[in-house]
Amino acid sequence: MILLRRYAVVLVGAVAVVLLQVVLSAWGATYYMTQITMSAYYSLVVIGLCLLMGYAGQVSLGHAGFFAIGGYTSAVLTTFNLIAFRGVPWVDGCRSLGLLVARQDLYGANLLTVSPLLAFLAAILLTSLLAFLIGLPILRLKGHYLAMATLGFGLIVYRLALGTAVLGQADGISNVPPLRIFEGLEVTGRQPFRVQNYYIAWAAVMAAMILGINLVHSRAGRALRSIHQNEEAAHSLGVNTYRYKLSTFVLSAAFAAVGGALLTHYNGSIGPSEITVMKSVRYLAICAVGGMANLGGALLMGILLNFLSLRGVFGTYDDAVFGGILIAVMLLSPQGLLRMPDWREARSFLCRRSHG
Amino acid sequence: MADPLLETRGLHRFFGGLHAVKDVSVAVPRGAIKAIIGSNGAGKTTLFNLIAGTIRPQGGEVLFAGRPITAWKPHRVAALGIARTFQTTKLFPHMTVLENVVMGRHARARSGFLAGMLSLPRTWRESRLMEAKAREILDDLGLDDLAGQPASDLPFGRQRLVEFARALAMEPQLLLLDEPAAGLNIYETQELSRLILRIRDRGITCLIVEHNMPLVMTISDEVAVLDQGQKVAEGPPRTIQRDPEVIRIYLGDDHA
Amino acid sequence: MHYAQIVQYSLSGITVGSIYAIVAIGFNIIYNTTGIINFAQGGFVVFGAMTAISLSRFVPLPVAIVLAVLLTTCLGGLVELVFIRRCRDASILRLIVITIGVSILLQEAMLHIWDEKVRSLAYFTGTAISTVTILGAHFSPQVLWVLGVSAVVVAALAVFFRFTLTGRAMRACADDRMAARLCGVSDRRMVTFSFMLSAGIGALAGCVISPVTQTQYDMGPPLAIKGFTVAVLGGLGNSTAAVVAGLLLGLLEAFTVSQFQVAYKEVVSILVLLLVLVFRPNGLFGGREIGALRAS
Amino acid sequence: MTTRLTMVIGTVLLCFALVLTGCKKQSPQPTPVTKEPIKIGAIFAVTGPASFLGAPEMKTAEMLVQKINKDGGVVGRPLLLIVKDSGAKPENAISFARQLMDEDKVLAIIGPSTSGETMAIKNLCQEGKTILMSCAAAEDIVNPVASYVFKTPQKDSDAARRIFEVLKAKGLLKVGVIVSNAGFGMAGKAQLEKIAPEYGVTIAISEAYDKQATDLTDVLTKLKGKDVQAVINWSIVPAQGLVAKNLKQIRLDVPLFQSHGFGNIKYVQAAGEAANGTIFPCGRLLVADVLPADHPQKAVLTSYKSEYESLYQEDVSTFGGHAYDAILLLAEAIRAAGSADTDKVRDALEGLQGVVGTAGVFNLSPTDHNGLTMEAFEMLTVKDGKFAVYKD
Repeated sequence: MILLRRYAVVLVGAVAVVLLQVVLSAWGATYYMTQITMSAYYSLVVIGLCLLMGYAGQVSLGHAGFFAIGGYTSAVLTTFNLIAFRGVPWVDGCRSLGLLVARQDLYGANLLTVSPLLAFLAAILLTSLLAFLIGLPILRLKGHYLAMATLGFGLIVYRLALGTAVLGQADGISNVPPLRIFEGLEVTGRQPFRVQNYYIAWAAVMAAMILGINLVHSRAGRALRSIHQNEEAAHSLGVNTYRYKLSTFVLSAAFAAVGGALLTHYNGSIGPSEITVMKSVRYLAICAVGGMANLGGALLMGILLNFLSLRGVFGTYDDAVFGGILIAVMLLSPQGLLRMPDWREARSFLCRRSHG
Repeated sequence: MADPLLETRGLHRFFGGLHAVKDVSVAVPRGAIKAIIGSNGAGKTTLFNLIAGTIRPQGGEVLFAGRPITAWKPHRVAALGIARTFQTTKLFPHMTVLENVVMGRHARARSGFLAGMLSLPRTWRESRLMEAKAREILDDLGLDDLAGQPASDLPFGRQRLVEFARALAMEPQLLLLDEPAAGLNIYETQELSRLILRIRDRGITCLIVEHNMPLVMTISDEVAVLDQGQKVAEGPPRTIQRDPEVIRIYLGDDHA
Repeated sequence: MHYAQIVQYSLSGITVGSIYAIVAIGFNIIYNTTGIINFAQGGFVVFGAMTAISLSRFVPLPVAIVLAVLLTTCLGGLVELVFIRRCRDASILRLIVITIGVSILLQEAMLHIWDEKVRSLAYFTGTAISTVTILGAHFSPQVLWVLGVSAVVVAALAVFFRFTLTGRAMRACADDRMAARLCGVSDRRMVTFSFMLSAGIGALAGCVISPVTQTQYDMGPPLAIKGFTVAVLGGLGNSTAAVVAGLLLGLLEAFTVSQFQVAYKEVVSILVLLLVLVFRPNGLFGGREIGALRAS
Repeated sequence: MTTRLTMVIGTVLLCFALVLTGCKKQSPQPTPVTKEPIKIGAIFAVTGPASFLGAPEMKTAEMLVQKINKDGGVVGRPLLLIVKDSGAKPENAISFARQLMDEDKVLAIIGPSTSGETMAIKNLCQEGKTILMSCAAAEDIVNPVASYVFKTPQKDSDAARRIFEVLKAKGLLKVGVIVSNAGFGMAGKAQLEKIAPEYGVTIAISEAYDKQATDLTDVLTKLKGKDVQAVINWSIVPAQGLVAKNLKQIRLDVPLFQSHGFGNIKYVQAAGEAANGTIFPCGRLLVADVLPADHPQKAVLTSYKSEYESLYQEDVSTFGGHAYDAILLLAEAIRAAGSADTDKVRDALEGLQGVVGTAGVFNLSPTDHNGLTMEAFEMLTVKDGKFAVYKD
């Protein structure tokens, strides 16, 4: 029973996902899945952020940065052409090991690049490593200072992406190949793979959800909540507050990286617009609208709001509507649109003054 | 007194210009109840924070069972078996009483971040054990009926007890009590003194900062007096009560 | 580097720095009385400039600016009454989210009131091509205006907070709301007032910098970020420090440009900020204890 | 528990219902013409950092489509324009492109406004066999040639060549290049650096400033330090006004050359007196009135200019012209193909010759999907706040 209750969100989610697929297919409107899939990848970031902000209580205005690092790493590795290095022993060695793959692009040019799967793993590892290195110093900061530091991190990533030639500067990186998990199952936006990718994306999201839920209900999760509710007390009980914050930070970054890398393969490209402050703000805001310490809410909002703006439902008023929703929720129902049982958590987060 | 459990040697701490703790050396014998008294701003709580590692001393050292723990981070100090309560109770307001006490078991449990995420079987076993132990302690303090309640809903006296329970859950060797009687009525205070004695009898050493003289004098085996950050007297309650210096501090010069 | 060039870089650094500084001042006023970082500050700046530009078609420049400042002041008050007042004693995070929401709304509103096109206010003295020359280096007279206005604003604020009753009351709220309330200070009114004040100053800033920077509906957030950076760099809540930090950052960026690709200008400046945060968590001029209290 | 479940399910379903209806409402109603309309998608950066491109493009596109429909549409069928605002975000452009291709089944997509977005959806359209008429300038949009991808703005390389010609004539052989770090600027930078040697021009320094820059004295100081004989600024962003001003303010008294991205009188106004003397290559739209009456483009340009300005009460800009040309070419191709069959239209596009647009005279071919030559450019300059043809 407890288990059922604990994983209810996931179960309901899974059911809803399948239902939706059936309905859409029956309706012949499978094209909606394109945007749902994209939103799913974005909500991976939100889930991670939800753990970081809602449970560990640490603000981050820089998560688009991690999303982008994941995406860009995967993109660079899978598009950087090593064909010139053919014959160089280590290159051929890697190739024979299957670390490098050769392919042809649409215009018949021959490419020799890192295999997408490897690139994907590299992306996650690199992002986690960077998150660790960044978090090491800045997680000692609190409140606005932490917000500024994370914001700054995001800005730096943005500037580097805009300034560095290998990262495509303003145009970003396109022609990113699909990510083949195994024969017949690949992350790509091509139409025939639509339903398949819909499920791949959701599999990733659900996995993240389950990991998150487990964490929240584990000893570590309790420790996180305690840090959030009274750091000094938690510390005095032997909770290594700093270490827990750091772990959560890295975890959420890793989630973001997964989302970023997968979406990049799905879209076949990534650009600097993924790293703008506005993106980070969006993630944070969606998390707040979902009710902070509420994975289910975060997920639902992540899917919904991203889906709406990806559909361009609000046309030129997209940002305006977004801002409106944001403020409305914050003012009228601070604990998020859907009140989950742990709404006390949410309220505690939103209504307690963090000062003093 | 042979090998004190806790000992501070010449601790110093300034805040801006203010010399909050000045060259304070106190020793807490094993299994004893030691009280630290002194007027407001005498530096009692600062001393506590220096011991617990919440703030770093600018001079002097802290020894626990003969081993230097000066300026250790609180969680390491806690891991050694030093538990503390706070002047203003610091429960986790949005956790149940049980959860609060379970938090007390944190330092005694292992399973880490990844294990938790993957929710490995051993984490389950462990959390069951943590919970059992917590319930045990709640029963012992007669709080079992509150287990399910959110801590923030409890009356003040109860909250303090829960904080005690949480501290005891750590199975500490040394218990630091910061003004445990503050804000308690006379009955609660008596209950408290009985509780502290019981804890002591279980072999848990207690270091208490307290204003409430009667309480201190009845329960403590040794008393140290701080004034303006300095130790001015130390000894058994009887002698302290007669110490002119102490009387001057408490009642003013004309009584000396 | 030729010395005239060094001077030239310094001047351009000062130009940019003074812009950062005057924006940062707005942050500090609100932060002082409420502990809120108002991310909509940039919006106020742009709104002020836009209004002034539109008005300056009908009335002489000074009048237009005064009107713009007044209008924006009202806007600031309105924002506080409608959005902030409802969530007093909310967590930092919620406040961040709300002010960000406000800034988004402001920006979109401006996009639809005015349009996406770039405008700019007439130079206060001289024209786009008139320059002042110092030590063989040249810069626009408008820079002097920006510096002058920042200086005057800082001075005025210092006087205001130290010697006027309202100012004292606001400081009281900053230190301890409860106590202030007990002393009969209506902290609500103080908060509203601080928003109006910073909005007004923001508008003034917008007008003064408009000839230099030009004004477009979406330049609010970048300005706000820079302002925030500078405010943090100087130590939140300290306007004088903000001005100094602003100029420092400006100079830093200018000389970064002299050595590195312009593209990485901000990378360097932000890196420096992060380092400062790590080693002096309360900013260059923030006292440790106070900072610690504020931050936690 | 159960209540929670039902609630969540409820919310999800409700939201999606809302969305679906929302989307249905979204797609504009077809104009009441008996014949079923030809759907044309458009992705413009109407808001966001490139709004100064997208906004006029959208306005122009809507205006032109209305006009065409009023005149009875193309091959007897009205055009139906479905506009999406990408906010200059490639990821949105991708999403919209898929939408337009998969559900709206459009014949062609006009836009996107920026090269980054275009490159992001180039392959998409190629694979999805949907014609893409990009309004972005970057050369690599049509090189390598993707059979379904076209672009209407003039070639960067031609603009560069025009500038270098003048430089060479004036004997200014040591130049400093600054560009905005937006797609347009970076593409231009590449071209300038590539072509400069052909004209014996040395680029002493080339820098990219932020597209939202608010002051450029620092980078210009850097140029001054290299004592360049001329400054080339290549960008479409408002900062171009700043370049002109700051140049004068730090007394870097060398001629300023701008790119064809300067084609918006607003920038001149923003720069005030400082703009005077700026030299830049541009389509003839901005000098339509002063063109000789017998000039082939005269008619098109004046009509577009007057219609746009009377309809929207704002100055026409060359960017809107790119959208105008895109739709014009498409309409011509459909007429030529005599049907709205994608492949027929595509082939017709490649066959179009001598189509007079706002950017110039288009001569498309299977190898040239842009179809403009250096002739498309006129060297313009700014005389007391107005555009004028440059003569030396």
